[in-house]
Amino acid sequence: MKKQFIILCFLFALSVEFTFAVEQRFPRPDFESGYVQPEPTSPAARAAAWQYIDIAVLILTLSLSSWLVLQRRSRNLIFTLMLFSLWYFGFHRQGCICPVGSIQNVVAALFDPAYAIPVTVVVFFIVPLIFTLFFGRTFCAAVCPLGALQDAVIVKPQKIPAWLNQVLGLIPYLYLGFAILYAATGAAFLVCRFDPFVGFFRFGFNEGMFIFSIIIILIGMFIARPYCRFLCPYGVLLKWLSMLSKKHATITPNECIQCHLCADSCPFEAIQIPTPDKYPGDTTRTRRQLYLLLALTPLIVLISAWSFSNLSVLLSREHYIVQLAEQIRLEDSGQATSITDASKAFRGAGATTQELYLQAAQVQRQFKTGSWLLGAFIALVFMMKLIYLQFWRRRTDYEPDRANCFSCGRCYAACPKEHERLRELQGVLYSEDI
Amino acid sequence: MKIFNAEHIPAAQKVLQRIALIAAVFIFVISAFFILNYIQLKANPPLKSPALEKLYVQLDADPNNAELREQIRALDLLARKAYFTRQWQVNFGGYMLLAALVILLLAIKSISSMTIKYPELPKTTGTSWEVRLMTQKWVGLAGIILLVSVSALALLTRREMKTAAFAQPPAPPAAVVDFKIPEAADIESNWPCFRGPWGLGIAHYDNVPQRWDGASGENIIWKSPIPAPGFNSPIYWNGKIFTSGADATIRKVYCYDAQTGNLLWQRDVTSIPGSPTESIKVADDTGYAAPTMTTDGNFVFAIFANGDLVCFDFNGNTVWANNLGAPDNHYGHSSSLIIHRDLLLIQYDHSAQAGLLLALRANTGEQVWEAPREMGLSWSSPILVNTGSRWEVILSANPNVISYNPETGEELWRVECLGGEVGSSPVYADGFVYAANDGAKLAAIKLGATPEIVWEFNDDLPDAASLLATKDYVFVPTSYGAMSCLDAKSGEKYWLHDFDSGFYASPVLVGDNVYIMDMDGVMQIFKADKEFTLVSSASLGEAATTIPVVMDNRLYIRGSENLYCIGEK
Amino acid sequence: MKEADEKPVHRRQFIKAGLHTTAALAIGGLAGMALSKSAPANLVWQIDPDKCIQCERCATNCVLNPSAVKCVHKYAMCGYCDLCGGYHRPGTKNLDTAAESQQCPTGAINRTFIEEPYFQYTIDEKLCIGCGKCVKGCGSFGNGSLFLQVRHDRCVNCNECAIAKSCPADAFVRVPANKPYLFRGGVAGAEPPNPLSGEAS
Amino acid sequence: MKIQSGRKTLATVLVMLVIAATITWLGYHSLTRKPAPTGDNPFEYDIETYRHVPEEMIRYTQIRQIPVNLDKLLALAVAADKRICVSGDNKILQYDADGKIARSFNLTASAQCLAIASNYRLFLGVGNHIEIYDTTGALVKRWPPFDANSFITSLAVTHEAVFAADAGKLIILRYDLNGNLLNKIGEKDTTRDIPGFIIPSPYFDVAVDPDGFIWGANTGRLLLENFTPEGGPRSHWGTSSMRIEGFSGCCNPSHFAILSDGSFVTAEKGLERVKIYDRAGQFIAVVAQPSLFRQGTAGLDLAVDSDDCIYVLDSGARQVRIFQHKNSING
Repeated sequence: MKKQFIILCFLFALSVEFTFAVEQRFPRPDFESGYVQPEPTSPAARAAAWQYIDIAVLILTLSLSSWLVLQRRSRNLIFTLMLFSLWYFGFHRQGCICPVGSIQNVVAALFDPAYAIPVTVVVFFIVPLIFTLFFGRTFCAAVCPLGALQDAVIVKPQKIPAWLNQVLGLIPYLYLGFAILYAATGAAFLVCRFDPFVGFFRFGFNEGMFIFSIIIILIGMFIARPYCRFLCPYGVLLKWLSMLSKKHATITPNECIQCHLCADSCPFEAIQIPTPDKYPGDTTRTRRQLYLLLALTPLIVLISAWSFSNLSVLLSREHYIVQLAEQIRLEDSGQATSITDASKAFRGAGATTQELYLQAAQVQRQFKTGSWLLGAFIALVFMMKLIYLQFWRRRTDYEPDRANCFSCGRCYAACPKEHERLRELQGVLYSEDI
Repeated sequence: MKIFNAEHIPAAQKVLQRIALIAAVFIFVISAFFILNYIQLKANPPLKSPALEKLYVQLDADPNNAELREQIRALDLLARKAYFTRQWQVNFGGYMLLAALVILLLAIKSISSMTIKYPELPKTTGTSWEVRLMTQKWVGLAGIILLVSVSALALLTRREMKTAAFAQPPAPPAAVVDFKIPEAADIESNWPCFRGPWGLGIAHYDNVPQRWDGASGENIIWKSPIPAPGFNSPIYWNGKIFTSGADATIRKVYCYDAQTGNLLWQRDVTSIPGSPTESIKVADDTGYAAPTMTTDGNFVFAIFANGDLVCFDFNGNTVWANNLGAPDNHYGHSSSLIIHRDLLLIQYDHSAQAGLLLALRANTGEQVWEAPREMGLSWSSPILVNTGSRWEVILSANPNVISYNPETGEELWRVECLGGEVGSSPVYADGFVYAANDGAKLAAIKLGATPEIVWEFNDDLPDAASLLATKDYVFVPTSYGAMSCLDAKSGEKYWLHDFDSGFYASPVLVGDNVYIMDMDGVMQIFKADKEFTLVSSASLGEAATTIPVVMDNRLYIRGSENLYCIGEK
Repeated sequence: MKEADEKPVHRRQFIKAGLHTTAALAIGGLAGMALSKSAPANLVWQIDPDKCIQCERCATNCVLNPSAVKCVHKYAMCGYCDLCGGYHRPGTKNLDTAAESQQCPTGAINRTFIEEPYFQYTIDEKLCIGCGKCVKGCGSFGNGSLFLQVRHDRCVNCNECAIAKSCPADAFVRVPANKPYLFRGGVAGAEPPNPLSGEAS
Repeated sequence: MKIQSGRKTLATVLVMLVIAATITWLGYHSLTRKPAPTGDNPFEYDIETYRHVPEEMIRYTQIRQIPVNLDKLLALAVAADKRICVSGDNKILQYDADGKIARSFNLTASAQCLAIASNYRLFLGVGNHIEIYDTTGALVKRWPPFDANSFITSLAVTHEAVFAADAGKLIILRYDLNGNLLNKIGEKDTTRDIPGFIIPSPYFDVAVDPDGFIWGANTGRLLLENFTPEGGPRSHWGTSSMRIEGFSGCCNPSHFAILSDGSFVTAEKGLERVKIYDRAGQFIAVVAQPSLFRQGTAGLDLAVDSDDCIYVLDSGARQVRIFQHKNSING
């Protein structure tokens, strides 16, 4: 069982010394020519020290990125840092471990009593969240290798309708829900499996993923950062935290003069334009809608949870144990068309079918609970989004949408006030130079 | 970023466009190459060449064909070369592709950065208000689509869901749910343990035959072989008879149908956690399955000489099992089990000075309490006594008779009166506990605030058999065949009769008669009276040292080989 | 709604500060819970040889090409046989190093003469693709001194190992990075308890 | 205007339905797929052709099997009265001729091999030494080990001597019945043209033929070698081949026994098969083909009874299989 692998690993760690003693073949040939038996080579795994360097680089790049976004306000430097991250976390570290995937490790650690999580992975998960809580999504701006790769291939970003942007923006919630369900039950790490960019980092693809990756890259040339906006499950957490962040990137360095010049500068459509002075809708109607939505929420959540829970058995088929148990059951009932290696290995190992079925039932029970929660979560996301859209907030300035802004700094240049600031800065420099 | 002067821009752009074009073509070519390569690899993987395999088959048929060998070598080399070349091509091509992509991107980016962008009014269509309304609509629609799809999917896959589901593990609490503490009436209408209800040797039926003959078959309704040996007596509950058998290597529990004598199930008691791997040494006349089983109507319990304790349900499913630790007992463990409410009580005087009385939860096997007993080894069995005010579980051992509260294990009283190797179990009748063993004495203990010995008897004392006590009399069997009848209250000896054969089994009161099996398998039946009157001597036809199960017009007796059902036909 | 914007600004800020603190606490809690279950060392993938059935997926399912899984020779268990179940093609007549006598599809095993009658077999990892054919042959006929192992100079330690996911025997385990290899004492069922083992190491 | 907006709504509903149906369809197909069967392995270690044995070669038929309730079966012996002894799990199990357990007793360590003398005493090879038990399971004697590194893998007992195959020292030891070492057999000796035993895996069998000569399995050379009791080399036979007439792999036969007419029964590991060779080492017939055993079963210990029935210890299926010649059943 995959779930037990960590426990196993400790057992092995304990037993290595012991088993070494019984590894001598029987009986040892007595060489007369003075031949000495070589030891098998065992190239070491990456040294532990490198993990700390990774952590240091992560914190350093995050700090630098935050500074560049909030203080230095230089798109070119952000882009440069982004290229560095793309090289380091992407091509050099070959994409593992990345904060996006680390969600699953954390979830597995929380739900599977047998799963131990390396400290590095916890740090990789937590640190970008903390930075986002204080500075906005500066992680997305210049640290995340997946974002960097997409950012680098933007050629001619096209606008998509704002409503579509919002609807597609709900997909990450679904993805996150499924990723957590599958990680918590020990079935799979979906986010890693369907990571479209990691294949580029290590020059290794399977056929399906290669096509998916190419499609995402091609789309990414015209619709900026499609993965970040419409898929990334880590982005969900970052969105929430970014909305609450202490500081956040601003379009203008000081004040907004409502010149409209920045409105189209964001390829991610994350600039919010000012609202009319007066609430344009029918207040009573809006309020009625709000009450209706609030009243409907429990019902919708229940229906959705019920529907998803009814799929739990089928969802559980991704789990190794359920797959094996199904195959064994087919074979035992004479319905199997062929025998798989897995069933052969299972029968060779000598565990009883009964035990396997019980384990499978156990997994399916976990999936049942998980699917209820997943269904409820997804319905809740939609309902909360609808409820949120009922609220009207007046805005006088052009502001980045904190949830969806990647702090990439592209809008700085569109702001006349920024140009003013730069000129002043240069002026100071000039005067100092002179 | 001012790389070019304004007048150079068109020319530079042209160059960049060319570069971009070349890079694009290059990418296209490499990609096409990759795809072709992939298709080719899929079609015929170089390391699995059918031609080569054919040659190998030929070579196996004609191993000395030098030409064939040369062919194989050439082909093999070719295949491996192809494989590694492909590998190199893929890796190298990958880098080339990446480099071309970078160039293409750089070129395109430079071109676009050179196009001077003048500020323009935003094209953003619609006010944020309209966008909001649209978004509301589409989020709502998307949600509905999703909900409808998932619900439809859930309905469509209902059958698949059912067939793909695995049965939930049979929850062990199910046993707890069904678990029912036996009523006194149930216990008295069955024969749940050693010497019948509460272990007192008093039958609650009196309509059983007084004569039978195993040889002629008279009054034998059925007989059924018991494969494994054991000196334990059968027990009975609702039409099922249970008994156990064991030798040095196997341990078995049998369940028979009381109606027909069919063996309903037999279970091997193996793989008990903690069970000793080496077999225990026991005396031949004690054996490996001396303790009588017990039941509470929910489960049956059996203990064996090596300390294996097992609980089955009535269908033979193991409910729980464990090993109490191999007893250090030179004859072999022989104390029988008894149930008080939901507690299984085990007299486990498993080594000198280190005895225990254990109470385990009947349905789970978890220990509820234990009372240490710094006694000598003993072979007697506990009895349960309702004194009118409380329940007591009373145990005999060297040198004490001790009573415990069966709920808590608290010691209630003790009387020192025994000695040596105590194999005879205590009995109770009408406020008196009687305990005896060969080499010590028979003591009549009157219960009360401080139980005390009222009278003693020292003539012919029991060894393995136990006493039988009624309101009026105490019957004292011995292993050499002497049977005494004493007055229960005064100890006055009414009579002494010498039977031909000795008694290891204990007597049972059936109506006005005492039934006791002698060592030859003959049931001696005599009146429970001040005068000795032999009613009958009924022979089983094989040796037996067990206690009969007395039910409605039925006696169930375990002989050395067979289980007998005796009744008026 | 419309009313919202008429509310005093500081109230919204207060709520936001509260939520901010809550989020910070949540992150801290999550980190604490995860860290309480953290492993002392980093973990890497490895194959449990007792489970491995040499199904070839190691050769084809690794994200790397060639695979990070290679055959490793535990010389101490080797019989140094002239006829090697791992090296020679089943049924081969001549015990030599000719192509037609070898079974390794890439010719990654080297056979060298030590002394009469012993031969040493070494794995050329540059050529080994981790198909496990020799491991199976050695396990069937020999002492089982060949193992498929994840080589950590190549493995990129994917979070979800593609081979582990497709391993039919569920033989992939995560082991501490400081003890990243798993060998076993003998072929399951083939090796009786060995009294000589003590003085061997 | 109104009609238009009605059309638009209808179109929207239709589009929605199509999308919903598509999602449902996709979901249905991805969730209800059966686990894919395994593709074939391009790197299969393929010895299937050798595992197949033509039916006409199989001259024996299994007449009985006795399940053995031990985890690890190690050795087997049959006495003159056909009682069967099996060793494993630190135990000796004795079965009577009907296959019922007659007795069992425990040992301090598992016996690697066992032999039954004509007086029914049990000779056990336990680690580096020999132990002798009487029929009740009482230890009669424990002989001192020849060498601390000795490892006794096989025993043969005659009326005057005990032969022990020592895989640790690569020799056969000849003892008298009192445990005195008489001589060593098969030690590497170039002057007498004895190449020495090569034992790559822990199987090294010894047997005595009807003429009183000693046979040892030189598994590393895939040979059966013959010696006089005094250690003089006599002859040898055996060919290395996966084909049915040879010994497969690097170290076979793992076990052998000698029938009353002096022909040989051999057992192999890797290709689990039991075969008969005549006195000269000519392949005669197959007793048990590989398909009978679980793949990977090693250590098929052999024994022969007074009627030349062949007993095979199947450690994979945990049973003793008893084979009889087809002719003798018919006749």
